[in-house]
Amino acid sequence: MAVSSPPVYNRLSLRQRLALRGIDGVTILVLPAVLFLLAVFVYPFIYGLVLSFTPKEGGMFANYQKFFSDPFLYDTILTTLWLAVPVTVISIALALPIAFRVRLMTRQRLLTTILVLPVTLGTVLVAEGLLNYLGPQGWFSRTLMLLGMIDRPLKLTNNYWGVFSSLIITGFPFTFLLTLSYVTGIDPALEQAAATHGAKSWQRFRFVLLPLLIPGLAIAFCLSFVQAFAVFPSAVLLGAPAGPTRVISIAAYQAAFEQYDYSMASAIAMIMATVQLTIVVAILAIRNLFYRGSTAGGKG
Amino acid sequence: MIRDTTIGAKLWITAVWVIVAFFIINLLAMIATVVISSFGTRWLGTWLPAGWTTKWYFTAWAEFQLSDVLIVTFQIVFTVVALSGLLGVTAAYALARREFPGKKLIMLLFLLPLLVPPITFGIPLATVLYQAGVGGTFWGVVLANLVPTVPFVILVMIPFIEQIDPKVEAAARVFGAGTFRLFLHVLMPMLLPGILAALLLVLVRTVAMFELTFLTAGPTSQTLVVALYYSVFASGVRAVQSIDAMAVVYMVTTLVWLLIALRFVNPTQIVARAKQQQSAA
Amino acid sequence: QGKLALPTSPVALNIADVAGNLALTQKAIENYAAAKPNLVSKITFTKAPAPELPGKLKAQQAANRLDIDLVLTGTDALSAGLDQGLWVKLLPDHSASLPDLKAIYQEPAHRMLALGKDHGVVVTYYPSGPLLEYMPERVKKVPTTAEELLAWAKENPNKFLYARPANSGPGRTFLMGLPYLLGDSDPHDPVKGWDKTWAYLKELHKYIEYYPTGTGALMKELGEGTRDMTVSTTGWDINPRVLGVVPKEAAVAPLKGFHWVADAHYMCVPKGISDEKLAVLLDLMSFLLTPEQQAYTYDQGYFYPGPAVKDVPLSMAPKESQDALAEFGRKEYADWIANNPIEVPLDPSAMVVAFRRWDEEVAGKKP
Amino acid sequence: MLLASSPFQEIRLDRMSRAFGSHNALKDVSLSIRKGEFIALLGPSGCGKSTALNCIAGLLATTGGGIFIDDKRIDTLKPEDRGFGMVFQNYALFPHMTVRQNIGFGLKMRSVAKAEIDKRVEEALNLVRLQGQGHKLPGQLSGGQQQRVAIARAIVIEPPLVLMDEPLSNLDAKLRLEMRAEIRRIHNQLGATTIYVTHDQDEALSLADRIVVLRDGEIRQVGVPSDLYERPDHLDVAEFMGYRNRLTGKVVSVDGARVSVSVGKATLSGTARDSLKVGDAAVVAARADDVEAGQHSEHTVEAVVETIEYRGREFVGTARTVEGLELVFHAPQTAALGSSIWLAIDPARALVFGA
Amino acid sequence: MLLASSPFQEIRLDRMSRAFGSHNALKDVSLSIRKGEFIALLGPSGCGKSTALNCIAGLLATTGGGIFIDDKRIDTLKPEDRGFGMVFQNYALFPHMTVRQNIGFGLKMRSVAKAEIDKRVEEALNLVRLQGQGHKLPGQLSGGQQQRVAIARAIVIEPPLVLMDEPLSNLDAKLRLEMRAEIRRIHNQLGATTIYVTHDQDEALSLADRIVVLRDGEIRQVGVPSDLYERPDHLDVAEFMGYRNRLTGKVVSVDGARVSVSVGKATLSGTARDSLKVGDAAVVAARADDVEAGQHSEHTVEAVVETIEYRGREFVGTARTVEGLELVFHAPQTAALGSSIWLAIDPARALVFGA
Ligand SMILES: Nc1ncnc2c1ncn2[C@@H]1O[C@H](COP(=O)(O)OP(=O)(O)OP(=O)(O)O)[C@@H](O)[C@H]1O
Ligand SMILES: Nc1ncnc2c1ncn2[C@@H]1O[C@H](COP(=O)(O)OP(=O)(O)OP(=O)(O)O)[C@@H](O)[C@H]1O
Ligand SMILES: NCCCCNCCCN
Ligand SMILES: [Mg+2]
Ligand SMILES: [Mg+2]
Repeated sequence: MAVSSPPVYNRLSLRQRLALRGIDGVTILVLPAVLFLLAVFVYPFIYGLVLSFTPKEGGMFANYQKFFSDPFLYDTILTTLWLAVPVTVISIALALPIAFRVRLMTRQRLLTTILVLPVTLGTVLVAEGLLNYLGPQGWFSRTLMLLGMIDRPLKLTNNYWGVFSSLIITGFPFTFLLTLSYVTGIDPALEQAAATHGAKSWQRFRFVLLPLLIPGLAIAFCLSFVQAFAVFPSAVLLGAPAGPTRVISIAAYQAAFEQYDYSMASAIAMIMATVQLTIVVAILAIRNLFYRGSTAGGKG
Repeated sequence: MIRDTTIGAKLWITAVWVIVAFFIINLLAMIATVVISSFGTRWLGTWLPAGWTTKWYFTAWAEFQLSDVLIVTFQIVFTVVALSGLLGVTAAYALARREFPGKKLIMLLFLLPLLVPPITFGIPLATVLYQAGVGGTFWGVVLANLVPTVPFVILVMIPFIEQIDPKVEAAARVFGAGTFRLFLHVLMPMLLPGILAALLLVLVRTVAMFELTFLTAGPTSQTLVVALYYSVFASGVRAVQSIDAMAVVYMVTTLVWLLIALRFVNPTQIVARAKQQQSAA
Repeated sequence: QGKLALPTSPVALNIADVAGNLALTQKAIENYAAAKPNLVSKITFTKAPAPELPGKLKAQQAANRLDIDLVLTGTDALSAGLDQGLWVKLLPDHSASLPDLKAIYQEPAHRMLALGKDHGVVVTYYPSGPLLEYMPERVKKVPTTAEELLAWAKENPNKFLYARPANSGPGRTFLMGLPYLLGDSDPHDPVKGWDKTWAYLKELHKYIEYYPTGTGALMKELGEGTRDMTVSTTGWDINPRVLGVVPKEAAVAPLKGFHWVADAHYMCVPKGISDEKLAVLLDLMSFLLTPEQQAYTYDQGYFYPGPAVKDVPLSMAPKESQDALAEFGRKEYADWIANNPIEVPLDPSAMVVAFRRWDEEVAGKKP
Repeated sequence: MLLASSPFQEIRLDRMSRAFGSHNALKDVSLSIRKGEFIALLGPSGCGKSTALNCIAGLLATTGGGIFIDDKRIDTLKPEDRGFGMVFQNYALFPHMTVRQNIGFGLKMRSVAKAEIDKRVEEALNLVRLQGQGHKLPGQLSGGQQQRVAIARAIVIEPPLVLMDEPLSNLDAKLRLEMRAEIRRIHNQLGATTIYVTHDQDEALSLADRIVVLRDGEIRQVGVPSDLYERPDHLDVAEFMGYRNRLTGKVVSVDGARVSVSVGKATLSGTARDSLKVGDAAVVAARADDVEAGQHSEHTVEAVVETIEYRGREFVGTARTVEGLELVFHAPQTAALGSSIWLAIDPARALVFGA
Repeated sequence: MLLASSPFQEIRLDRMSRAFGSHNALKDVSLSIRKGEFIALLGPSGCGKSTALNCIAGLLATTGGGIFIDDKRIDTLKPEDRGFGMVFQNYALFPHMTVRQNIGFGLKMRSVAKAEIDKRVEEALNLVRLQGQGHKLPGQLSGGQQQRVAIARAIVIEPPLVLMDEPLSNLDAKLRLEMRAEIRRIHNQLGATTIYVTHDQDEALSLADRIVVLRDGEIRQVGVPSDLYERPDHLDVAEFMGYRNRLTGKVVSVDGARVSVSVGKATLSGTARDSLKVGDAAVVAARADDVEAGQHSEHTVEAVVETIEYRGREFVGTARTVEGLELVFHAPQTAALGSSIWLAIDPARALVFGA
């Protein structure tokens, strides 16, 4: 019966057509943040980008050429990844099971507070504390020696492990807080359904909880990676910044604030951003392969 | 929720708790060394300092006019947290709920400030802010700090919002809640754990944001981190104890907020809590 | 050019310290404010790490909105500012508003003034180092020459430590003092004239565990007993012992035939300042260079001795200074200062090159 | 502005359509609903009932057609501006609010005074028999209790149009009857207009002024309950309305609306719903109620009992004819499985459609 | 070890209890279920049906009593080790898996080979009439479609015990009947044991071997369907089983099980379900089906018609007696609202309880 009558509404209103493309009152909410960044960030960013292509001497790409031809500079990328990736992976790997335990606790607040505590410490306190605590005269080695487990102090500061520990201490609470909140956002009915259908705890985790957590974990991974990748003060204070923990920020910092070569510093910063962007985009792409959406299991 | 009781599961649980305990013990010991040191006269290769004093706090307090600095720090941090929450959560909502052309580009725009170190854009950003007349003022510092925090909130919040069943939102709309009241009465309470987590981290990051704050702060808008970094990095002699005292002041500044926040909001979500009571009761 | 006119109503000043100089001069500056209420209404002090300051000034100057009026700095930010043209040229343009510097400065301080390239005025000066600092109960045979130092380090691996020169006064002084000790061809040319120095440092590097990025961390290790010996300066010898970071018993020793490599703090004025304020600042500088005010710079030995101008005996210093120096000071210093040559440090651009070479060729090498 | 305050005369769906990708969940649905009407939407699972309600509520954008209230086009209006009430199929309760807060939500959004809210919420709680449960969170309620909260939340705002998506599906028979009566009473009392999705024919028949039968996103028939029950227009509507028995045969005689069809060895008659002539293939459709075991005759069909179920005062069985057709029948007593019986179809109630 | 592999003879609930805070959702529920039995759990909304299923499935800890399979205590076992299948009242589908993956989940957990999984999932899809929907995510399905996925997911693993919580509540009548038949067929075919929660009496009566009626967390009656339908033990069970009419009066005569009660001016008789003697207060309970409009006599009650509803082949009305009691009755024709009628109650079907 509808076939014969001519369609009157085949032209939808502009508003409806926009809505079908996903643009409506809700979409507009993104505007304030976009406008803010356009106003305050984009110009400085482009300035920095252009600056990186206008080196103190040499052609447009001189800074980049210099960076990639000098192992003293390009090695920093690997050094940094060698810190940031393990730290991020370990933080997530620790945060997940702990979040799963904490979620079951009835009095979770105290534990959560303690676990999250390190975010308040600041890099300086952590650096000072670790230098002191893990240092050759610190309580850690002293205790182990007292217990007779070692006979001379462990070397845990001013090397890779010092920076590593401080990144874990400051990075873990961050990942934990996010993970805990993402974990508890999943409808417990789904886990129950999985269990009833025979899934063991590992299988429930693997097939039901993890896939639902991936979007959140991906973001937590990216943010904590980005944070670890930009490590600076603790690499300086706790590491051996001339060698094993000469991270890329140090190179950028030295270019900017010791050699006052802002152009080179911008180039290094751009390289940093590119490396991170590559990893972040890869992670977010993986995230998009997974289900994203409500983690409610049904009605009610 | 389901609890496991097999041997393997018990081992696993024990392992998790052992790790947690190891982490906490070392963490608390580490904090304790700093606190103890900040109250010590001298502490040279022994279990405890030779004597006790509070002078490091008094000298730091006077040297850096900490009462002013702390007030400014609180004001700035509070403003940044509030504004990034406002801008970030709304934008995250749009990004979580809608697919629209250009979304990828916008996501890139939100990613960049987190990826690009402030060295690159800090100086031109400060220039822009000074040109606009806000450089060196309270608002200059706030605006500069918002550059990385707004994107941060957006990224953290997107998965939280995606977790919420859109039907619940639909119900709120049908019953007359416009976007604003939808946020106020439905989304906010459900997102509270996420918002708490995001804002807490924003707070911490803002308190810690040295470069952007330093570059845009005037004589009266310096925050604590500038003083702290000065005491650590400035040339000249400085006693470790006095750095430790500054570090403790810094910690307390953020710790207060953490405690307040966790006092009022549980980072676990309401849905889970209601259902958890069910199995725990 | 004549004297600038002083303002008719008092101005507010913001002084940024990036060198820790206020510890030496803040009292004097406050004295000025108290003495000249007709010129200054208020002085605020800002403390900042040195490296970032030029960036901040650049941003302000690019936007034409300056809110820092005077910078107290070491040679690092001084030269960065010179490089980037941040400072107002003071000499001889405003000589009329300042005392006769050549006449009042101690001779080495006047040489240090040259590093300011007419854009900075020395406010405090000290001969610095290099000196060896060690724990007497653990170092029985104290090296007296550079070679003995190397030998000692070899015998006691990881017990000798010095900090990264770019971040450490003592480290830098050691680096710049070595060419004199080793008899290098041109102590002012780290590229061509330091062959012995570089070879020496590379050899020494084998026995050094790592390089702290700051003298504070270094002194802590010495104090705790993790290390036995390091390089130091007069200020770094006295002040940490006053503060309790290093035990009072720590001892210092000179190496035979060493030259002091001096250090100084400067007063610089960023471009973009109003003439009125500049006039007040010049007046303030003059005030700070009077012997009465210079006497404050003895402090607690932080920049020992401290005064840049002549004829400021310790007895003029405040009582606390005198007490601290009586307990922790060293009689030998007067003698050593009198009997060893005092050199100015490297030119800033040469210094950057030296740092970079050190980073890459000494510290960057895998042991 | 909420429409709640502006009463209307008519709601009109004009070729309303909705596609999900290539799948048309609603196709050109046109319907006029008068103020005060109680409309039941009926149709098989997945036919587009919820989609239709969601479009009317403004929760799903239509991809074609328009929705009008009187002459005002409303499909461009945001849901919160339409001022309707809705019971969601999945309840969609606010998990962080107590039962009381859930129910009071719409009133709060309408800025009703606190005291008034409390009063009306309390009334609504009584209405849905949830006295004393007001302080609980939805997660602490049983399925049926949650559903009742959803009902209370929708009607407490006394909306001019109420949309209900299977609101009673999780309630027991007794409560369902009571709630059904309450819903109708409130509908009458408020003079509201109601669109009610149900899968329960009984509910549709007893509650609705008109029933709309959907299938594959299209309206198949609209009519008063007795029309649909007794005079379905299409075989599929008939099937859906409970004409579970379908016997295919050839028309042997046509006498006005009365048609006889030969099915196997039997000749069955019924009322024609399509225009048929002798020789046409036709389907005789009959409800289980209208098929009873009887004596062998030319109007009865022989079949073998396959299942027999207790249904309270009677039995319902299935039996298979020699042609392999399954018939559902009612019987006052049980019958032995595997026994042969003769089934008679009440010609007054059987319908005949073209095949 | 999954119990699925070990068939059992009996499941026994021994004083199973569950409290939520101070609220006892289940109180001392004791029941023996034989292998192969089909048990229906019936009871008003909120009476504890879902709680009971959840306890049996191991999703809720019991707070008292035990659950045994043969003589093995299983209430300490984890849900995944019980090897049951379950259809959740709220479906609890995995939102990130397609329909096919959802259904195949249990098989995958049992490490069934991929090809076998595919085959059985395909069969299950056909069974629940979701051919061609296998690739969709639950969020893209209608309510009824989701419910069918939940059913398929539970039965595809062919568990020894299947728990179903109102599995058909969101399906239309036609599909419900079909699915009901399938569920029973599968039950028989697998020789499985089934515990089936429903609010639909018809379903319970036709499917179950035994029906368990719960109320406020307690078992009120257990019996075969006809017991419950015809011989409820308690007035509340009777009410729940559809005895909607309750007339209070005094016993005037007792003749074996046959009791007469004077109600207002009428004398009604029925079968006694409690031991009664002349003069006792008593309640006559009758289904709406058994109350019909008739002639004035001493066995009929006068009442004024208040509502009348179309119900397909007949009408259902309510009428109020002079004493103010409401009666529900069936009538072949409609009746004028407000008119007086005489209602007769079939004595063979009326029950009499002590008041
Ligand atoms: N987590 C909880 N906290 C408190 N009370 C609860 C909780 N869960 C259920 N209840 C209560 O326990 C009782 C039994 O609930 P249950 O879900 O078993 O009911 P049901 O018989 O399945 O009802 P329905 O037919 O409505 O689904 C209800 O009164 C309910 O409110
Ligand atoms: N988001 C979606 N994406 C794709 N298809 C969808 C989506 N939502 C619904 N559908 C499809 O549209 C059709 C109509 O769905 P709708 O929910 O309206 O059915 P319904 O009539 O309410 O069924 P039920 O009685 O089972 O609830 C179904 O076939 C469903 O699979
Ligand atoms: N010299 C002060 C140290 C400032 C620390 N900046 C952190 C840089 C991170 N890229
Ligand atoms: Mg639906
Ligand atoms: Mg239930």
